[in-house]
Amino acid sequence: MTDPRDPLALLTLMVRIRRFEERCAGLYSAGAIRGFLHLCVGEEAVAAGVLAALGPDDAVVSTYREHGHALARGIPMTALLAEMFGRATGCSRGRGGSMHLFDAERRFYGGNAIVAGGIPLATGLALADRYRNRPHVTACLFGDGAVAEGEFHESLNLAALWRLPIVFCCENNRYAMGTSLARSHAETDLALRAGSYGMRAWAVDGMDAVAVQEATALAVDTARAGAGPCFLELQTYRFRAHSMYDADRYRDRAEIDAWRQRDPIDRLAATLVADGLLDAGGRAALEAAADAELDAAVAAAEAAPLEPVADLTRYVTTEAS
Amino acid sequence: MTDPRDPLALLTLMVRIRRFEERCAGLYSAGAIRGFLHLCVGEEAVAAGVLAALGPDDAVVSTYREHGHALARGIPMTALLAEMFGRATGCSRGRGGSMHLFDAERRFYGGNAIVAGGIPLATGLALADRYRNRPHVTACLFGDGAVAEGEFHESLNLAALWRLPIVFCCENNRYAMGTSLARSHAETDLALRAGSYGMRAWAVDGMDAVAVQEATALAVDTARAGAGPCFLELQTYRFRAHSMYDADRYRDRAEIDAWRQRDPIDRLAATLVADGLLDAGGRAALEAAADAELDAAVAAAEAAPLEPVADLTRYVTTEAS
Amino acid sequence: MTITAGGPTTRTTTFREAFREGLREALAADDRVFLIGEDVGRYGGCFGVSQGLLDEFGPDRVQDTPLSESAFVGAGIGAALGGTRPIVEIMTVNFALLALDQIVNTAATLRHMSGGQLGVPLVIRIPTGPGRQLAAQHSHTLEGWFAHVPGLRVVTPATVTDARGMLATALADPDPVLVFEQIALYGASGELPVAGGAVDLDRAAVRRPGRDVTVVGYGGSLAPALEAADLLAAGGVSAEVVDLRTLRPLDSATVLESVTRTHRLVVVDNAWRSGGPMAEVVARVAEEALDELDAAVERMGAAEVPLPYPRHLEEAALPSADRIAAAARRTLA
Amino acid sequence: MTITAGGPTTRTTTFREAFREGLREALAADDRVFLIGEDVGRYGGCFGVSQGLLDEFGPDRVQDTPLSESAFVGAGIGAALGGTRPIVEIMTVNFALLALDQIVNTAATLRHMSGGQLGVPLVIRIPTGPGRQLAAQHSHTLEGWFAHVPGLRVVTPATVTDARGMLATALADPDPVLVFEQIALYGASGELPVAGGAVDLDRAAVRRPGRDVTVVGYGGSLAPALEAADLLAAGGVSAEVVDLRTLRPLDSATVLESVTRTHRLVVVDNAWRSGGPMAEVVARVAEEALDELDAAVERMGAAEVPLPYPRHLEEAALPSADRIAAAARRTLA
Ligand SMILES: Cc1ncc(C[n+]2csc(CCOP(=O)(O)OP(=O)(O)O)c2C)c(N)n1
Ligand SMILES: Cc1ncc(C[n+]2csc(CCOP(=O)(O)OP(=O)(O)O)c2C)c(N)n1
Ligand SMILES: [Mg+2]
Ligand SMILES: [Mg+2]
Repeated sequence: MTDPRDPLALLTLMVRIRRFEERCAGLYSAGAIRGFLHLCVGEEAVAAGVLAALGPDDAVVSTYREHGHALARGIPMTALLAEMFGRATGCSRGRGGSMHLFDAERRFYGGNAIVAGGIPLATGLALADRYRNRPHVTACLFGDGAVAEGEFHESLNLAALWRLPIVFCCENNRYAMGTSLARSHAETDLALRAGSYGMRAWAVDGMDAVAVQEATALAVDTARAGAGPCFLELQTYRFRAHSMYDADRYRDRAEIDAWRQRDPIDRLAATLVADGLLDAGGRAALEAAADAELDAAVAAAEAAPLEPVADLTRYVTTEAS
Repeated sequence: MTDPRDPLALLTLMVRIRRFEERCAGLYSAGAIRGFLHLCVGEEAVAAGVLAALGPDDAVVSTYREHGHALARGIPMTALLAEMFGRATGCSRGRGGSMHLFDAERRFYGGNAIVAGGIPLATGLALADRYRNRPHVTACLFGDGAVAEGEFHESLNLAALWRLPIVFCCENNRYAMGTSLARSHAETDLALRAGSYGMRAWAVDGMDAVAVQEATALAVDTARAGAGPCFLELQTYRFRAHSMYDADRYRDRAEIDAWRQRDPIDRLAATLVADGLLDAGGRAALEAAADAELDAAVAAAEAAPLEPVADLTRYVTTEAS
Repeated sequence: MTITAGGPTTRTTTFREAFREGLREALAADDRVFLIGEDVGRYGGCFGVSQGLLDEFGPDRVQDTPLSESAFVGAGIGAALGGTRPIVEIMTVNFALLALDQIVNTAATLRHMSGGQLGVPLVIRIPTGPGRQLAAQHSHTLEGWFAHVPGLRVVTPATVTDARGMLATALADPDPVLVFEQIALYGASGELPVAGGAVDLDRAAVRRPGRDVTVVGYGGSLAPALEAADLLAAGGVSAEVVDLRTLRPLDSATVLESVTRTHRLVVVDNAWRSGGPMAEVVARVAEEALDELDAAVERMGAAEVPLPYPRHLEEAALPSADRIAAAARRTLA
Repeated sequence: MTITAGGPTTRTTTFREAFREGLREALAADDRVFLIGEDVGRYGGCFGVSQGLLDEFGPDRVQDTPLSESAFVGAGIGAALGGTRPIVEIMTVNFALLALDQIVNTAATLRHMSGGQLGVPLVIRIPTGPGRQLAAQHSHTLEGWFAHVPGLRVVTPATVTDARGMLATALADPDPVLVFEQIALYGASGELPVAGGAVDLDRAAVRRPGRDVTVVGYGGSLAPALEAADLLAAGGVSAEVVDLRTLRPLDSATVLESVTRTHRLVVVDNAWRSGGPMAEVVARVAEEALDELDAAVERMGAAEVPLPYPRHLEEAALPSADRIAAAARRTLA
């Protein structure tokens, strides 16, 4: 969607995601957003870079930590916030909430709260595209924790066996809730494990949006060309807790600080400034624009109606027309 | 159980297994055995070799193709046949049938008709031994088809992560029912895949009982020493169809014939003859002994009583005593 | 074959053939339709149902899968979202337990979670049921579980006509449909209308009208229920036999209507008695037609035991025509 | 805290603390007992139940697992066979769907398939239920499914006393026991007897005696049932409230006995109405005490919809004290 040579667009997107997530945290504390809320602060380069490498007809399957993906896919902030406020104008009509953002038009297939649960689904979307001879690719995003699930393994084998046009994008933020990579996986080189299915698999600096975009573009091209699936291990870190419930007792302060030094927004902004593509006030301006967009979106979402209780049992099966 | 330097014992066992399986086929056609029946003709070297490398306190978890394993573990033919006849004297009191042979005394934990379903269970047996500081090892047998199941993957990771004393013994007979290895697995080097969990994994000629025993002994020693699990890919072939229902339309005659040239019994017998450990009539004598044992076992099993219908709902939960 | 003046109107066929004809017709009618599952192709289906279809339609339309129930069922869900019409076979209902996450957490919820944007027009065929001495890991009757889940449709063909016709109707449904095929019936025969085609999935069917007692069955329990009705007729009792056909949404109206006439109810399935699908049928009657009942309800199901292997015990564990007839007589005592 | 002459006999505690005390006591009492599951250790349990236990008992006794529900539940089964007494936590019932193969095909069948040789003394703790706006993949109520399966015991603590005491009893059981913990209750408080300990698991409990109508609930539906009884009392109706406590084996005798006195029955749970666990309760009454009923049975459950996220819709989807009271009044109309 983003021009491959437009790092400023990547930065803009990352800033929007960051501000969005921080606003959500506040809205959650204020009780406006409820249920579980998982933020992707620190991981913006993955969202921005992966999604920038896709075309509008490609498909996206995500997780419960998907606000960044949804924004990067172009879903308006209002639709996302209205969803989290449970409003009828939400991108899932308010039925889904934070973990279940959908947009059929944009081929954004959720928002899945079962770890690894979206991976078989994504494999099927790719199967349908191949079956119908459509030149689309599916990007399937999931975390490092998902790599321990059987559904991951079964799906990778199936996708590789059938040479499906899919790119598996593992957001390796080194923790599954409170369980670190080394306490979840006997072999922590996740790309190596995916490689054992005979697919191209490599690790990427997930704190570098440009690198993520380039790697994803290569993987997408490979998949689109019919050479089978690819696996990207996008090495990143979440700066905040797992969810708003999490007291984050399991990570060292020092580790968090070290990763914060690699903040993907700071890094890209610095590069752009060095390259003369961003001036001194440039980042602040992007933030201000994002905040203004957010203010308007929050106001619109707050003003939006709830679904009537009489409609409670709608959207379960197709309604007779 | 068998002395490591006793190939004659391996041969004797393989002959007993072969004759047993062939008798079962006849009994099935005659309607005396019912349900599903899966024979291991051609795969005797795996049963004989793996089980010979275990001690009496080690544990065994098997599949629905487990007659050979059960015999090699020392369960008497009568108990097995009575089980398949549904008799009260069967090794599972007649409740299980061919797919569910059990012997708690011999730590033979079945007999599981869910492909890969025994693998988590075996992992847990190993966990219990480790937890209780007992120097036992669990041998977990399963087929090449099971390697596609999520339960396989989850269990291997868990076992490797926790360095459990378990040996994963994959009977790679190149087919899962009618689906060949290459149509099931993107990467057909199964040891390579297991190796991606950071455990020792290698392929073994599964038509050579001595080689199987030696490899298993090494793997068991490794696991017992606390160096974590091992994975053995035991390359073998089933000479008969998947089950008695199977018309075997999916394999080439030539392929079957080529593997029959490597018959594990013929091979070991030839070696023993060459080494002067078996004389010309030796094999026939073993077969005659097996047949005599079988005749007696069939007769005893046929004479055994059925469980009374009044006991139908027993053995579901513990009975109050 | 039944011959009438205008030529044969029915022909005799097995359930296996009827299911296969349904598949063949579906594959021929719509190129978005494909069949995937373990051994559905080269092997011809574990129970021979899809024999020949690979040769006829080729490997893109009839695709073998690895042993990966969760992945290939989930792939069916995704492929349905992607505009195709997959038919997924899970070889036996016990293995469906490995795919329940995908069926319950994903297929059944996507339409709702997306606020109606997405639909999953997927058909899952699941061979099921006891009766072949396959013991405790291959004989479950779990269609009642699926019938509990909003977002799914659950159908249970018990006649060759339904075996032949339900697939087309299921494929026309924009939501996931699970078709439970009785393993023990595959070899059984019945009369199939020559002019067979799609059948409705919305209504239960009165398979045998009667006055004195209503016997409700479906799938594997219809045949013994009908047999019981014969036994009862010999004794002068007129039993009405209702075949539920679809467990979700359940057509309780047909049952209630029957009970309103007979005032006596016997329900029969092969599921374990406690918490089986017939509990729901009884509950609906107790809610909606309690006053119509002139006798305690009789409920028959499998004994509360993982099914044992030996024939005498498996038979004893399952409802039989004799025992159904006896239960019906108790309601009249 | 309730103070009486001889000192306090009860103290106020949350369900979370009560469950934790049960765990602590179990770990302290028997070194064969250990706790495994996702984030039960370092994180302290997704809902904070096992907070502090890792520090107290060390990593062998309180062991985090990877995200591998099938493997670690299966490992629990194997470890139970191997002479230990594992407590396995599945973080939420929806994820239990990933482990159903192990629970249903293995844990529930091993004793039978082995002809009584083997037993699986395993306890599985499963946080469950709606009420926290967790939407369609985190709010299921599926204990009824497990209650259908011979070989399993299913318990559903609805009071802090049961939350505290059921684990010890479950661990003493030589067969697999599933303990369903209501997520929505973790933060709620109740009065715990100071002299608490193991509780019986065999009998339902009359939580409030009454004369006019029997209201049956359990787990998450007990509190609204009791609240409804208050509302009813204010209107002069005396409701008896029965807490099932154990769904398998179901103590229907206590329900039948109550109905025999009140002649009116309201059943309530948070499961989808069709095919939920209360269908079984109603069916048993229709079989065994039909003549005792003076009014149609009233059954309340969740609306037939994957639970929606927004609070107003989630609340509308679930039984409330108001609606339960109204249903009770209908039986008396
Ligand atoms: C099947 C399943 N098991 C457990 C959970 C509970 N849970 C939610 S998120 C999570 C951690 C997942 O970690 P990872 O895949 O690394 O993604 P991250 O949250 O780090 O983005 C867990 C255990 C779940 N949602 N689904
Ligand atoms: C989970 C599951 N899926 C499908 C089946 C049906 N099935 C029984 S055996 C078998 C093939 C297994 O192949 P493999 O693991 O290679 O073992 P083999 O039969 O070759 O010894 C299949 C598909 C099953 N029993 N369990
Ligand atoms: Mg992570
Ligand atoms: Mg094989």
